[in-house]
Amino acid sequence: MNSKLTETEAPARPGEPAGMIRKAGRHVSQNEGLIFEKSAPGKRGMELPPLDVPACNPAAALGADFVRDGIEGFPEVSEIEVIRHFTRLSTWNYAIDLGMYPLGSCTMKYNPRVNEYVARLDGLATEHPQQSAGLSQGCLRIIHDLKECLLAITGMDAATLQPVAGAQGELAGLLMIRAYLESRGNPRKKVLIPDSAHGTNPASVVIAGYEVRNIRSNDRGQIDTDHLREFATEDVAALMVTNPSTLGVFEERIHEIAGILHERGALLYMDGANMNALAGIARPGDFGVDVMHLNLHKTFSTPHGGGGPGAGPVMVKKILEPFLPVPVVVRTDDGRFALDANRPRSIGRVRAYCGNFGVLLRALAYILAYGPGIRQATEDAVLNANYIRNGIEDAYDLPYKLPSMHEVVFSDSRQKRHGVNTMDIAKRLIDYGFHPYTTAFPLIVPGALMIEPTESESKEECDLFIAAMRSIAAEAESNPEIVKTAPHSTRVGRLDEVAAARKPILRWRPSDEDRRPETSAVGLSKGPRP
Amino acid sequence: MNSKLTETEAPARPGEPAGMIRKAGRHVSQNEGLIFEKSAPGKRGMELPPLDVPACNPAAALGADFVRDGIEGFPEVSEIEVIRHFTRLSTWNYAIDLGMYPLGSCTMKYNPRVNEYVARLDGLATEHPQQSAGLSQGCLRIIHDLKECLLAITGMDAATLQPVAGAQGELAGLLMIRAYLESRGNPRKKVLIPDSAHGTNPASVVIAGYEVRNIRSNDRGQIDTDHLREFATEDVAALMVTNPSTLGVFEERIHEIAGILHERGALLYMDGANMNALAGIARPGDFGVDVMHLNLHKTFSTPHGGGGPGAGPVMVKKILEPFLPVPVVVRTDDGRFALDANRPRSIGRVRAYCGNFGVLLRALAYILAYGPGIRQATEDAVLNANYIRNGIEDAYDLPYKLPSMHEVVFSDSRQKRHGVNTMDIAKRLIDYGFHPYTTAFPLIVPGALMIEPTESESKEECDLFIAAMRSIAAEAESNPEIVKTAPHSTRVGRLDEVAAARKPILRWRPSDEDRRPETSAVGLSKGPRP
Amino acid sequence: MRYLPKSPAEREQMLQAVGARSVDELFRSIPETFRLRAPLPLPGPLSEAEIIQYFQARAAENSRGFVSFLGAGVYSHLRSVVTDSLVQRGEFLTSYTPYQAEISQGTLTAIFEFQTLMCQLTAQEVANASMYDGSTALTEAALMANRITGKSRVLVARSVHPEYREVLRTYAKHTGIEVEEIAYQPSGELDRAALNQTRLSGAAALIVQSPNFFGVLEDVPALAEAAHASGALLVAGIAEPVSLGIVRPPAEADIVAIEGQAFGVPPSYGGPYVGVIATREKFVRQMPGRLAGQSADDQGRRGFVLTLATREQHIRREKATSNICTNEALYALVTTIHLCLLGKEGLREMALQNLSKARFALAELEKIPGVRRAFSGRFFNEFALEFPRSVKLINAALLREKIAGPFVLGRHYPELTKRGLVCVTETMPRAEIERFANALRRILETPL
Amino acid sequence: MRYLPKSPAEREQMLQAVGARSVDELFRSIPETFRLRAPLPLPGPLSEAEIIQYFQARAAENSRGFVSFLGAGVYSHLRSVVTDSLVQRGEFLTSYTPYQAEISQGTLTAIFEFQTLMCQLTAQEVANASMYDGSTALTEAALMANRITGKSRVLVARSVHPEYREVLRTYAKHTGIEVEEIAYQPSGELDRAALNQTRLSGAAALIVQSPNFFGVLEDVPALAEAAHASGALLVAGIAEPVSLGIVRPPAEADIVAIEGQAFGVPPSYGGPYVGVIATREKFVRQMPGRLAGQSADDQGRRGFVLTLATREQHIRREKATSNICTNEALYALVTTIHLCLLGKEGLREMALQNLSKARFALAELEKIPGVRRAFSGRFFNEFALEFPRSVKLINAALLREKIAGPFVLGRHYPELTKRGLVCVTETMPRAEIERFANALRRILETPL
Ligand SMILES: Cc1ncc(COP(=O)(O)O)c(C=O)c1O
Ligand SMILES: Cc1ncc(COP(=O)(O)O)c(C=O)c1O
Repeated sequence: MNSKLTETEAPARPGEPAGMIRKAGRHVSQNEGLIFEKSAPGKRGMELPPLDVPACNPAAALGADFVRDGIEGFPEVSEIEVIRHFTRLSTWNYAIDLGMYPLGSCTMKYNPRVNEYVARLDGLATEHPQQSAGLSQGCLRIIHDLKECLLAITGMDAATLQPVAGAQGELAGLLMIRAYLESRGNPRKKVLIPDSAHGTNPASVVIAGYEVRNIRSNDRGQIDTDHLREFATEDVAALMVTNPSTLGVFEERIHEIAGILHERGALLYMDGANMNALAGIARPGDFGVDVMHLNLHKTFSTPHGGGGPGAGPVMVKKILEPFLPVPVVVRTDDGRFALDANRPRSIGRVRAYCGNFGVLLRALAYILAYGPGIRQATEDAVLNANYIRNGIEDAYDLPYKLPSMHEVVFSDSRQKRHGVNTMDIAKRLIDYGFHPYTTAFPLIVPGALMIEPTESESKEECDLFIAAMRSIAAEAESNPEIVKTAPHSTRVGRLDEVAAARKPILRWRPSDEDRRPETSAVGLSKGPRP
Repeated sequence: MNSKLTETEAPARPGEPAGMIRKAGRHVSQNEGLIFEKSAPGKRGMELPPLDVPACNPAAALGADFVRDGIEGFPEVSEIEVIRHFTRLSTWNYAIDLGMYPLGSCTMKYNPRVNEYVARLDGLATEHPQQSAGLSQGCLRIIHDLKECLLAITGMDAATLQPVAGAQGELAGLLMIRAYLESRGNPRKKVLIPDSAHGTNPASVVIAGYEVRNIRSNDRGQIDTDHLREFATEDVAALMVTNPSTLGVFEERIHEIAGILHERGALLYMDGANMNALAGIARPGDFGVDVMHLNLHKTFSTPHGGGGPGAGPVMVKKILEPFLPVPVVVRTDDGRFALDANRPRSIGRVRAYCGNFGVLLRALAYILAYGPGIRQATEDAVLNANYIRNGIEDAYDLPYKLPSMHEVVFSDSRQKRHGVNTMDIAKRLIDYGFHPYTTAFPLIVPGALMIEPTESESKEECDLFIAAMRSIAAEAESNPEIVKTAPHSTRVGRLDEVAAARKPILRWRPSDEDRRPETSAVGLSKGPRP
Repeated sequence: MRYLPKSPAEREQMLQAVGARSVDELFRSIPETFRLRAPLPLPGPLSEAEIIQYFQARAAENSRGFVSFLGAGVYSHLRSVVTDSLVQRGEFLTSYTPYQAEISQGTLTAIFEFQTLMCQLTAQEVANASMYDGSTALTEAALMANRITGKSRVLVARSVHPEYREVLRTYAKHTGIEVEEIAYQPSGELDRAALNQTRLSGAAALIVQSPNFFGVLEDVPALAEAAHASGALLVAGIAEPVSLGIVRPPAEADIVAIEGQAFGVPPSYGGPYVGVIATREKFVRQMPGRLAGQSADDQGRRGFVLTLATREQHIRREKATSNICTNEALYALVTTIHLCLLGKEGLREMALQNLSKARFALAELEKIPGVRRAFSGRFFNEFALEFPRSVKLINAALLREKIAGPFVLGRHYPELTKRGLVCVTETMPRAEIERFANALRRILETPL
Repeated sequence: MRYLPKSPAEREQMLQAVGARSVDELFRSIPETFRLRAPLPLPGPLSEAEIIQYFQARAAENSRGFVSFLGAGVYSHLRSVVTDSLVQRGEFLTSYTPYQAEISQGTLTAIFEFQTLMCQLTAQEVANASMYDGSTALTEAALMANRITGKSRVLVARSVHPEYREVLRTYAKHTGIEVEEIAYQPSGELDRAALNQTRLSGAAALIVQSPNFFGVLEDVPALAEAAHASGALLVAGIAEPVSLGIVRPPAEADIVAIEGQAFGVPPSYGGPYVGVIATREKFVRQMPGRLAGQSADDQGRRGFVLTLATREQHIRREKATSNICTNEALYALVTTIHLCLLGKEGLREMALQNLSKARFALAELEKIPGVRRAFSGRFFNEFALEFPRSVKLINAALLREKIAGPFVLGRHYPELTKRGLVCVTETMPRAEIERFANALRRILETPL
């Protein structure tokens, strides 16, 4: 491993040749066991104010056989141990706050700190979803104001902010399409999905009770309209298109596509996960979209938090408004806000309460910060993607050549010749101080490198990324081994995912201690000396 | 460098021999230039609400020659760049939140998070020191409540919470001694200080207008009372004793020492920086101390924040009360609080306003959390120190054998034989995942290793420390080179302090860019390709 | 703009580098007709200070100054500032789903701990990395039961959270799942009589909640036995998991669907919360959602990875066990930190305080003429009361006392307009309970 | 106890390891008679929730709900939440003085940036890593001037912050430094007439503040010339450094002593704040406090270290340039982050807003019969007014309007009982200025 280390270490030194690792070095990092391995009877991390009423006897109150005793193996640790445990763990993560996170399709942009601040205000974080509308005017106003902003940005007519993720937005949107078609006599059977679509699209279609029919893209990565004409039969309910597509290219014939569907009584659903390429520039409502969802945790900067939470508002055209999920926030004549749950044609609820209010609130804070200037963010995002494309185009294969919007998708075909694939290149990027791009998606590009810098990256960071990608391309030829065995700079090397899936260990068990590979302090508690 | 690396890398592996590095590994770490190197005209990190009054012309308002133009070289960066810059920088620091920080005499203990929370409350952080007492009852009550707690812990009669650090407390205390002696006719000339004292003691003595006379400790590290009798002449104003001493041992004859001084009309000043060994166990007021200061940023857990802030309250016996700095917080008959600045015999002010209120507040929060249970913290602190002493006593030379209290001081004499000194051992500890102990202090121990774990360390962390110290002792014999060239796991190696002092570079200048050794992104902005 | 790290000059340089004369050129693939000319009609731009002002104004329009006895699925419990200060570390807050394990070990290790804690709490064998919330977790549990048993009818107790049942119906409707409701009995428990074999046989699952929406504990072992007797699974929903600190875990259930909000997550007007599904090892491959598993690198160092991904949409697409992708990871972390702080003793103590305070409150309220307990079943920290007049009227009067009164059961149970749900957790001071009782007495003494 | 990471069993094991039968044995070196038997009479122990309650109760006893026009050395300016979220990272908050450079590069790099920013702001050549605050920085500047010149008399303007002068006297008293005060003239500036050569000659330094305590700018270049002419140094104090965004820096001063609070540090009832001393390169070895300097490791990698430590107490003991050890590092970091966010344009804009708002306020207030400006000199964001009656009385009346009125100059200047200081920063909304003016008018219209 040292020879490789030398490679990754060396670049931190002065006078290095161009294309070596400039952005990252290595630094001492704390080991840490699992919290359960730090537990000892009697330690406490949180104490409660004394009980100010008579204590009751649980067995008497519930009946002996309804009472449980202490939870075996449950942690017993002190406050400082919890602080250290999670602080140490956190240092093993990469994050937007540390550098570029160019995951294609994920729009990892800066998460403004003020949004975290306002989300925690007393009077917002503290509000109970079951309290009366009269006591919730502030919350309802926030939901209403955000809805107005999103309608302006998308050019649609009505919206629900209840779905808590893009996938749930897809489901809600499809159910509205179904309800609409049903109301016109026939729900139809199929939903068309391009082969470049995200996995949640087909998965949502099934829950909405439709069959998935994949339609292929043409050699330019665009929807093949002839092909579409042929597939868009009478039993097709809708086409789910991602625009810009997951190739990062705009569907130039989107309006014609909408026409084809509408002629046949089908609707056009747009997956708006890539709205970061359009906000302030073009409105889906203008180019024929009937239903779409937004990912507030992408375009509108709410933090991903290691996988969630999100919010997936659905925007619709007038014809679909009657079918919105309940409740709907309405403004009464006296200017006050209310929740309308009495909507007979609604598809029903997709989630309890009003959705991820805390996420909606952050998205509104983000939009208010930009106002109409949100266009500038979009321009910078597209500029960054094109700058990176231009910077590495001669080093990587670009299967689809149409103009890039907010992201660009390369293929590893040139590196494959040296036995280096997209995953290897991605892992090697870690040594260069970057989070990898999205690998192996979209499926229509074999060995895809899907790169989305977002507007949050400076020219400096883009230049470093370009240099890193070029250097790795060079390594793939001169020293493929170092790429194939990357990363070399992390506290653990590539982990065996196959073994993990073959014999899944999905939880800690006391016995695990003994067979823990990495020594942790527990091994020591016996004391340092024999 | 690789052979060393192998040493430091290896231990992260399974099946390692005892005494190898268990606690730390290495992980990728972001490089980062200076903020000035990221500046570009027109970037903004903070925006202001629009001006809601007519804008005035500065030249007209101030006169042209009183106006300055833009500050040359001042940074222009965006919010996300600031977040990343300081987040990256922070990852280069070690901290209590990451692990044991056994700096002797510094009492690096856990800094409770709730203290940070309450210090920021609207109504506390927002209060203006010039507002009337009527509008400051909450703040005054906090100062008063803390004073009462500190008097209970120290067994003294009166106190000032104005000094903002231990050193300032020392000065205030010495000035009160002087004022008291002056009031009795003769301020006297000298202050006695043991050779084991902290550097601030003599430095403060000089500002108080006294001469320093050092008195030596006996071979047990205690004040030599015969020697003291001989030195405590009529022109001696006071003895400044640190108890427990900086050797971590209690001055067993402290009461006799007080007697000797009092007989001669001199006073006993106690440096209370080591109060973490006594809180809840013994009260200086009981064993003859006339004046003492506390370091709230040590014993009472307020965060050191990379060097400050602190607070150094001074506790005195009745006879010294008239001389307290102004203003003094008093409780009026109606139970309300006021500031009394009209005290003719006061030594005056040592700092504007009421001192570091934000630090005082945190210290009170800390004390309230423990209540009388603070004794348990003291017991654990002393237990940890003795446990570590016991764990490495056979590997390092212990010059003074008296029972240890909260800290223990070894010497590097055994390792010196192999050319390894206390600084080398300290640097090597970094590779083992620890912050070094205090080196080369106290001065009476040549090549001192001054170790203070505090009560915040678990048995697990103490065991890892013991194992690390034992392993380094072994390395000092088997492989002294690896110790002398440590640390090997940090992003920069040992820095040349001599060169830094010979030609001091104390600020960034535009021209520096060119001669910056470590490449940073700026080197890249020219673009990645030739 | 402060969020954008580019100077005008840098934009120019970059445009030149890509060979574009103007930024508009970058959007040339969007048909001219669809390109906006006018700026969007959006409020702003606002400085940070103005954003704070806007939200402080909104906060002042809500329930500040009111004391609330609402539970009904969302519970106010003590939270430590430690949790919030840790989850706000950028390394946790601003990272993505840990697909790249080598630089996501922080998140992955925490998820593994979360899964373990959830198993310990529920006495189940495996738990996932989180679902959206309790309502979708319960719904996905039903779909999961359907996949496991191949049967399409599910029985759900009417005492399950009404909004959870609405979500279940929405999802069930077009997946060919038939939802049948089972009545409750006077005790507030599920009506065992209504649960005859004929209804059970052929059912994929019996779905209950405990404590149920009325705050009443269901007899999980007995219900499991009944369900299993006719080949149905028992799905147990838990909306108030603090109860697990003192109440027997649903070990006999086949699938447990949890709403984790009570473990340190603020009410935040309905979300984000954190759902979880826990179940038996043998059902793991039918589970929705992500799973973290233990593995090792080529040098045997322990590490964690996302595993069994072949269940998920990004691999299986229309054949996936669910369409969930983004989940509630950050709140799973909140829950994990909160439970580590609380620990074994702390969780039990908190549960005991809830048990005690709820009983104290019930005793105080039952002293009021005309007020009596509505259901006789066992309860944890929430109970229903029967009032001499409609709860709506009572609440209107309570508002004047700055009290957000009982949850109006009539909203979802037409037959229960005079019944209201009262929740009392450890955060409710005795004095406020007494103030509530006195206010209620006064209100009921004044004739309509 | 939640802060202590030991179980009872672990304590036992450790006691055994050290061969102690009981914990008391560890304290055997403390004479029996001095060992406490009874527990200390302290309040507590309190849980986290109770601690928060205690401090919230205290917060409610202060000035919440009042609008304040107080400056007088402490200034309310906009702060970004970004600053606070960064300084709360444990790596900054819970680290010690960076003596061990290899694992303190974060702190050291930030200090180096702080020193640079302070030099840029003051147009001086070197700045230190921080002093306690403005009052001690100014005092240490005087002691420093004394060391540099070998002269023992310092002249200090009466228009310097009164509490700063008090601190100066306390420190000067026994270090053999004689402090002489120089009067102010009607303009509020230092009285140049009183500053004749005889007084200046033999003086170590002339000490002024600009803007001074009356909010008036001093003519630093002219004063420097006068001081230098008779071999004295000019020490310039700056208590409102936001002025440096628009006002000419004190380039001609030999030592500049700053109070940095205005750069993002909350008022916090008096501290912690952050002082700084900036000066000429040639005086650096006489400077008090820590200094960070650039260096490199054996591979030429840039790094920073604490340097020139031979000035400091831990090396030089009684011969040190000061007794300062712990400083205000965390607030130097706050200031650094705040200034990086504000940046070149932001700082200038903020200064301009202060300039404009103060002038708007003055105009509004001068419209009130009997109210006139007290000093004619140039001012930044603070000015003194002359009232027809004592400021004390006026403030008493303003309190009823929820306004914390002008600072009572009479407190420190017996001759100025009818004068009050008004400060208006960018944080003061126009509406509040107008409310203040109207309230004041009403008050003065009602006869005593
Ligand atoms: C193109 C696209 N569609 C849909 C989704 C699903 O959104 P979510 O993860 O919020 O369910 C994503 C994000 O993962 C996506 O990138
Ligand atoms: C024993 C001792 N005395 C005095 C001091 C000085 O305290 P401060 O640094 O707060 O001025 C210290 C701390 O550095 C110390 O350890």
